[in-house]
Amino acid sequence: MKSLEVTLRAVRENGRKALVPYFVAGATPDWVRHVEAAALGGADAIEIGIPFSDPMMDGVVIQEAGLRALQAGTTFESIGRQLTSIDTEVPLIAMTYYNIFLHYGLARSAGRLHEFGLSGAIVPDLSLEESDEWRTSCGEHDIATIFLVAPSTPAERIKEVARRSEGFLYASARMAVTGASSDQGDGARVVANVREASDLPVYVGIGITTPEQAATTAAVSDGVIVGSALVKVILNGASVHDVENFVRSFRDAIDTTFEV
Amino acid sequence: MKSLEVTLRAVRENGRKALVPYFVAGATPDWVRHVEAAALGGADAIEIGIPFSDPMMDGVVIQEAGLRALQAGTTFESIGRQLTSIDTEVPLIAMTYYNIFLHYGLARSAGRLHEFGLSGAIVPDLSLEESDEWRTSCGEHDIATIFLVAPSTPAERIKEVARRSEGFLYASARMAVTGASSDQGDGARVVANVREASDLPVYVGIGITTPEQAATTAAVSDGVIVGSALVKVILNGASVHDVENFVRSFRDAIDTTFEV
Amino acid sequence: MSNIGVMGDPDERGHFGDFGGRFVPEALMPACLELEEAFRDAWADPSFINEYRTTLSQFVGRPTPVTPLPRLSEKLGLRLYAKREDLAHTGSHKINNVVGQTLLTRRMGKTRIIAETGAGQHGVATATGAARLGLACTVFMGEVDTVRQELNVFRMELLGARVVPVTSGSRTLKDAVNEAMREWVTCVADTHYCIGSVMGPHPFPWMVREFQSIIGIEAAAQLEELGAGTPDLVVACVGGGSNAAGIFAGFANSDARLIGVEAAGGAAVASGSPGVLHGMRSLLLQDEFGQIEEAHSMSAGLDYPGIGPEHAYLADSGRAEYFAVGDEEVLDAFSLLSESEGIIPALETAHALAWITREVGALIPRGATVLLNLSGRGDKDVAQVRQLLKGES
Amino acid sequence: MSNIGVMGDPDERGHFGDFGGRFVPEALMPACLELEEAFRDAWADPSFINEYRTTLSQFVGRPTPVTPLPRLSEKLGLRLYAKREDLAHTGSHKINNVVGQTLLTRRMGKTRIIAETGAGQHGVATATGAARLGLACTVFMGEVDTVRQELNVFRMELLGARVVPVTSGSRTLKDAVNEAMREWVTCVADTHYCIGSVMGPHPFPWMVREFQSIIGIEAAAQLEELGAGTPDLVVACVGGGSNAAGIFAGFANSDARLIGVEAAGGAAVASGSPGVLHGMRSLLLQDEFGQIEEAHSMSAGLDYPGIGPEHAYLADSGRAEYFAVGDEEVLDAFSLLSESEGIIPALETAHALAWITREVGALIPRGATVLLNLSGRGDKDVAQVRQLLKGES
Ligand SMILES: Cc1ncc(COP(=O)(O)O)c(C=O)c1O
Ligand SMILES: Cc1ncc(COP(=O)(O)O)c(C=O)c1O
Repeated sequence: MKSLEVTLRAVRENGRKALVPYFVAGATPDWVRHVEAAALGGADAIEIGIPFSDPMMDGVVIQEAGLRALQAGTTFESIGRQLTSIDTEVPLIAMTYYNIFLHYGLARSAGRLHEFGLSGAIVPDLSLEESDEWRTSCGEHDIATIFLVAPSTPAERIKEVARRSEGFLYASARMAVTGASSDQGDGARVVANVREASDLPVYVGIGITTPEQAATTAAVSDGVIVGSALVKVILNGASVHDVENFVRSFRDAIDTTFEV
Repeated sequence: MKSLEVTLRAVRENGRKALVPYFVAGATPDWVRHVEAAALGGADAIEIGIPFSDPMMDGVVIQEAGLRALQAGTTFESIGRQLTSIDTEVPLIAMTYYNIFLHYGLARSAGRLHEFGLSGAIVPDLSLEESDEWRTSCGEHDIATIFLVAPSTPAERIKEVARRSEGFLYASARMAVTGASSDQGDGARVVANVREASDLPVYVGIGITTPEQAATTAAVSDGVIVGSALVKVILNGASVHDVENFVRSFRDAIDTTFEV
Repeated sequence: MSNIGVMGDPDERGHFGDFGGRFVPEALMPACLELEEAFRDAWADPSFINEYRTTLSQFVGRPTPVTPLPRLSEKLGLRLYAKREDLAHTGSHKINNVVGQTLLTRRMGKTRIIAETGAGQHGVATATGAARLGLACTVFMGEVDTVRQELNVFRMELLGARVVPVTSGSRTLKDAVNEAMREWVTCVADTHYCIGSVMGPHPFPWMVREFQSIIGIEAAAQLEELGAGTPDLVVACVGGGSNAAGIFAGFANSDARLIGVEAAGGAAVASGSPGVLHGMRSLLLQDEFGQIEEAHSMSAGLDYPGIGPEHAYLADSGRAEYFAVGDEEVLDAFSLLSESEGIIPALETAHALAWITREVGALIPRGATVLLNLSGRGDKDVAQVRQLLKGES
Repeated sequence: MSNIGVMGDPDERGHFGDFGGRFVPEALMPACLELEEAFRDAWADPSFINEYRTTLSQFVGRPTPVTPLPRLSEKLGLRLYAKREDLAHTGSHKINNVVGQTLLTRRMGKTRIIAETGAGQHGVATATGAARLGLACTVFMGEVDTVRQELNVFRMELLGARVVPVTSGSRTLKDAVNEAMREWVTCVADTHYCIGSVMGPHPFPWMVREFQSIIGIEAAAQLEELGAGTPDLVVACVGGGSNAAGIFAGFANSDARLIGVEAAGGAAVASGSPGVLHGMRSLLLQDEFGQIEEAHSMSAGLDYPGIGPEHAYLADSGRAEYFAVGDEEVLDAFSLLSESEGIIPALETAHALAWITREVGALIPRGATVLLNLSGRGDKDVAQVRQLLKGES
C-alpha cells in the first residue's frame, strides 16, 4: 500500500472527514505559502495542479489560473524547485494532464514527483485502460495513482477503477468540468455506488463551493475536494491569511456537523 | 420609289457625294437649330437619333448624348413637336432602336414619322428577317427603310439586304459600334461588294471622324455619314455656328477632293 | 439523347410563337447564323454530345441528385423534392450552359469567349469553362456590380478572365449585355459570346435551353426512380429563365403544371409587355415610351427586365404559369429551407420556394408532389442576407 | 460494402500501433464505449449502411466525380486526376463524416449534437446534417475564428445551430475542441459530440475514417473506369487527416504511394513528437515541457497542432509519407489550378497540389499517374487570398 493511502486510511480511521484543497502551482508568486496556509487551515491532503496548455477537464477559473501560471514560466521542474522550500507534513498530490508526464518521460516523472515530495497523482485524462505504464512507473516511486469515477460510470466499471485507484477514489459529484456550483450534485449517489465495490476512501469533488456544501457532502463520503472555489479566491488576490481562513471555514463546517 | 430615294439618287446623279450628319434629338435644348445649321453647312440628308435606353449599336459618345436627351424628357412625340418648327428642305431620317417603334405601334410610328416630316428610318437592331411588318407600315407612309451591311455580311446576304433597302444602303466601315476612329476601316471593300449587288446609293458610316477621312471615303462611295465626331462636338458645347462650320468643313473636304 | 428537344423547337428564324427571333445589328447576323448552324450540327453529332455529357459528369459533377425534403414536406403538407443544381460545379445550373457553349466555341475554331454577368454567377461559370479549355475570356459586368460583388470579380480573375466594368446606362446587368454585344461586333471572327440565359437572338434562347434541358431530363428519371412519379408541379425561379427552361424541358410533355417565379421587382410576365431588347422579342419591363426599365430585386440573378422568349410563349400559350414574389417572402423561404433541410439556397431559388410556401392550400393542393428546381447555392448571398436580417453591414 | 475497412482496424482499445487509444475524463468513458458499440453495430447493419449511402447520394451528391486535369497534366508532365470533394454538399469532404455521425446520433436515440470548428467548414457541415435530421446543434468556435469567419457563423445560425465563441486558451480550433469536450461531459446522456476529423478518443479516429473511406472506394473504381488504373501516387492534404484517411482507404492495399501534405506551420509529422491531446495519443506540436503549441497556417483547416493517430502510425510504419509545404507555394498552386482547370481549390487542398508541383521530376517521376484529393472548394478562401495577393483588406 502506498504511503498516501496509509495516511488517508488513517484519517478515516480517526473518524475524520478529509478536506483536500486544490491549488494551481505558479498561479501566484506566493502559491507555496498558500499551500502551507491550507495545511494550517486544516487540510488533510493538498492537490498541486501542474498547469497544462489544454486543460480539458477544467472550467474557466482553473483555466485562468493555469494560464497565469504558464505565462509566469511555470514548469514541472520549477514547481519542484519551489516545493523544496515548503514547510508542511500534509501529503501533496499532483494533478495534471497526461501529456506533461508522457512528454517528460513516465518513469522520470514519477521519480521527480517523489523527489519533489509528492505522494500521489491525479491525471484526469488518463483512462484506466491506458494507465498500465504510468501505474508501473508510479509503483517504483511510491506515488499513488488516483482515479476518478463519475456519475456516468457503470457499476461494473466502478469496480475496475476502484481496484486500481490508490490513496482514495475521486468521486465526481457531477457531469461537469471543474467549477463552482450551487447544488449538491450527484456525489452521494456516486459514493454509494463506490461503497458497494470498494473500501477505498472516497472523496467527492467537482463543484464544492461553500462550507455548507462541503459539510453535507462529507456526511456521505470520506472527504471533500475543494478546487475552483479556492482558486477563485486566490485569483482575486487572497493573502496567505485569507487562504488559511478560507480552508478553515470548510474545516470547521465539516467538523461541526460531525462533532469530531 | 420612296421620296427619299428619289432625292438621294438625284444627288448622285448630280455628281455630288452625299454628306449625312447625325444628331441625337434632345441631347441639347437647341438641337433643332443644330439640325438647321447642318443643312446650311452642306448636309444632303440628316439623321435624327431618337434616344433609347439600351443603344446596343452605339459607342460612348452617342450613349452619353442619348442619356442626356432621355434625362431631359425627350420622347418620340416631343421630338416630333420640336421638329414642326424646323426650317429646312434637307431630308430627315429617323435613327433609333426597334423597341421604340414596336412599343408605339408600327403603323402608328410610321404615320407619325411622316407627320413629323421624316422620310426614312434606320433601325440598326431590326434585321432583314424581322422587318416585314415594319417595311409594310413604312410603305404606307412614304418612309424609306434603310438597312445596313457590315464588313462581315456575305455577298449573298448583301444582295438580299440591298434589295430591301430604300433611299440608300448604309455600309458600316468597320466591325464596331458608333464612335470615332482614326483609320479608314473597311468601307471601300464593303462598298465594292455592294456595287456588285445593287445600284442603290451606298453611304459609308461608323467611325468617320475627320474631313480628310470623309473625303477619302466619299471617293469610293456615294456618301458618308458622320455621327459620333459631330455629337462629341455638340456635347462639348458647340454653338449653332460651330455646328454649321463643322459640317461645312466636311463638305469642303469632300467637294475639294472631287472638284464638283 | 432521345429526350433532348422535348420542348418545342422554335421556327427556323427562332420564333416561339410571337416571341424570339433575331434582332441584332447586321454585323452580328452572320455570327448568329454561323452559331445556329454550328449548334445544329454539334447537337446532332454523337461525338459532341458525348463530349458535353462527359464534361458534365466528370467536371461538373452531374447528375446532380434529386433530394427528398422530408422535414419541409411535413411542415408544408406536401411531397417536396429538390433538384440540386446547387451541387453543380461553381454552385448553380449556369455551368451546364457554359460547358455546352465553350465546347461549341472550340468546335467553331474560336479561341476567345466573352460574357455578361450580373452578380457574377454566369461570369464565374464562363471563366471556369474557359479556363478548362484554355480559351481567353473577357467578362462584362456593370460597374455597380463589380463593386457589390468584388469577390466574384477576383474569382474570375483567378480563373484567368479579364473583367471589364461597364460604365454605361444603369451600370448593371442589362448594360453589361449591351456592352458585350458592342464588344462582340468588334471581334466576332475569333470570339464567341456566351450568353448566360435563355435570351438574346436566335439561336441563344433555344440553344441555352437545350444545354440546360439536362436538368429536367435527369430530374424526371430520378423522380421515377424515387417512386415519386410525375410531379403535380414543377417550380423554378425565373431571371432570364434558363434554369426554369431546363427543368421544364423534362416535364413539358407530362401533366405537371409548370410554374415560373419571378421577383416582384423584375416580373416581366406580370408587369411587362412585348418588346425587343438584346436581340429578342419578348416580354419586357418598359415605360410608356418603350424605354427599358431597370429591374429591382435583392436577388441579382433575377434583376433583369426581360424574360426569355420561350417563357413569354409558354405564358401566352398557358403551358406554363408565372407568378411574382416579394423580398420579405423570399427571406423567409431562404431561412426556412436552411433550417429545415440543411440546404442554404440561392436567393434566386428562394423565390421559387417562397411561392410554394405561400400557395400551399391555395394554388397548390395539400399533399401535392412538388419538384423545386434548386438552381443554386446561397453561399454567394449569405453576406447580403446577414445584412438584411441583422441590419448590419 | 466489401471495401470498407481496407485500412487496418485499430485494436480493441483503439490503438493504431503506438498511437490512438482513449484518453478522456472518466465521465466520458461510458459515452465513448457506448459510441463504439453503436458504431460497430450500425456499421454491420445493412439498413444503416443503406441509410448512410442513400443520404450521401440523395443529399450530398455522391459519388463526386474524378476529374482528369488535362491542361495541368500537360504543364506538369503528369497524368493528374482530382477526386472532387469540392462538389459535395457544403463544399468539402467534411459532410461525409457528418452524415455518418448524425445518422448514428439518431440511432443512439440522442437528440442533440455538438461540434468544434476552426474556420467553420466542419461547423457548417454539422449544422447542415443536424438541420436535415432535426437535431439540436451547438458549435464551439474559437472567438478569434468567429470574428475572422463571421459569415460562417451566420451560416450555422441560418441552419439553426447555436454558435458558442470559445474564449479560453488561444481562442482557436484547439480550444474549441477542449470546450466541446467540456460541454460534452455535461450533456453526454442526450448529446453526441461530432468530431470533425480522424482524431479524438477511440472510436472517433477509426469511425471518422470509415465514414470518409467512401472517398477512396469511389475514387479507385472511378480511376479504373477512366482507364487510369492504379495511380502511382495518391496525394491529400492533412489537417487532422480525415480527407487523407478517406482517400487512402481506397488504395491502402494497392501499390500506390500515399502522400499526406501538411502545412509547414502545423506539420505534426515533420515537427511534432508523440503526445496525448484531445483524447488520443499521436504526434503533436509541443514545447520542451509538453505544452501544446499553436499551429500557424494561412489555411484554417490545417491549423491544428496534431494529426490523427492512424496517420502517426502510417508515418511510423512507412505505408504513407508526410511532407510539409509553405504558404507561398500554396498560393501559387491555388492560382495554378484555378487558371489551368477552372477549379478554385480550398487552401487546404492547394497544399497537396503545391507538393505535387514542387516534386515533379524530383520525388515524383515525370509521367506518373497522380490522384489529388480535391478536399474542398476555395470559395471560402477567396477573400483571404485576394487580400494576400493584392495586399488589400
Ligand atoms: C442560382 C441562380 N438561379 C437562377 C438564376 C436566374 O437565371 P435563369 O433564370 O437564367 O435561371 C441565376 C442567375 O444568375 C442564378 O445564379
Ligand atoms: C477543404 C478542407 N480540406 C482539408 C481539411 C483538413 O481536415 P482533414 O485533414 O481532417 O481532412 C479541411 C478542414 O477544415 C477542409 O475544410
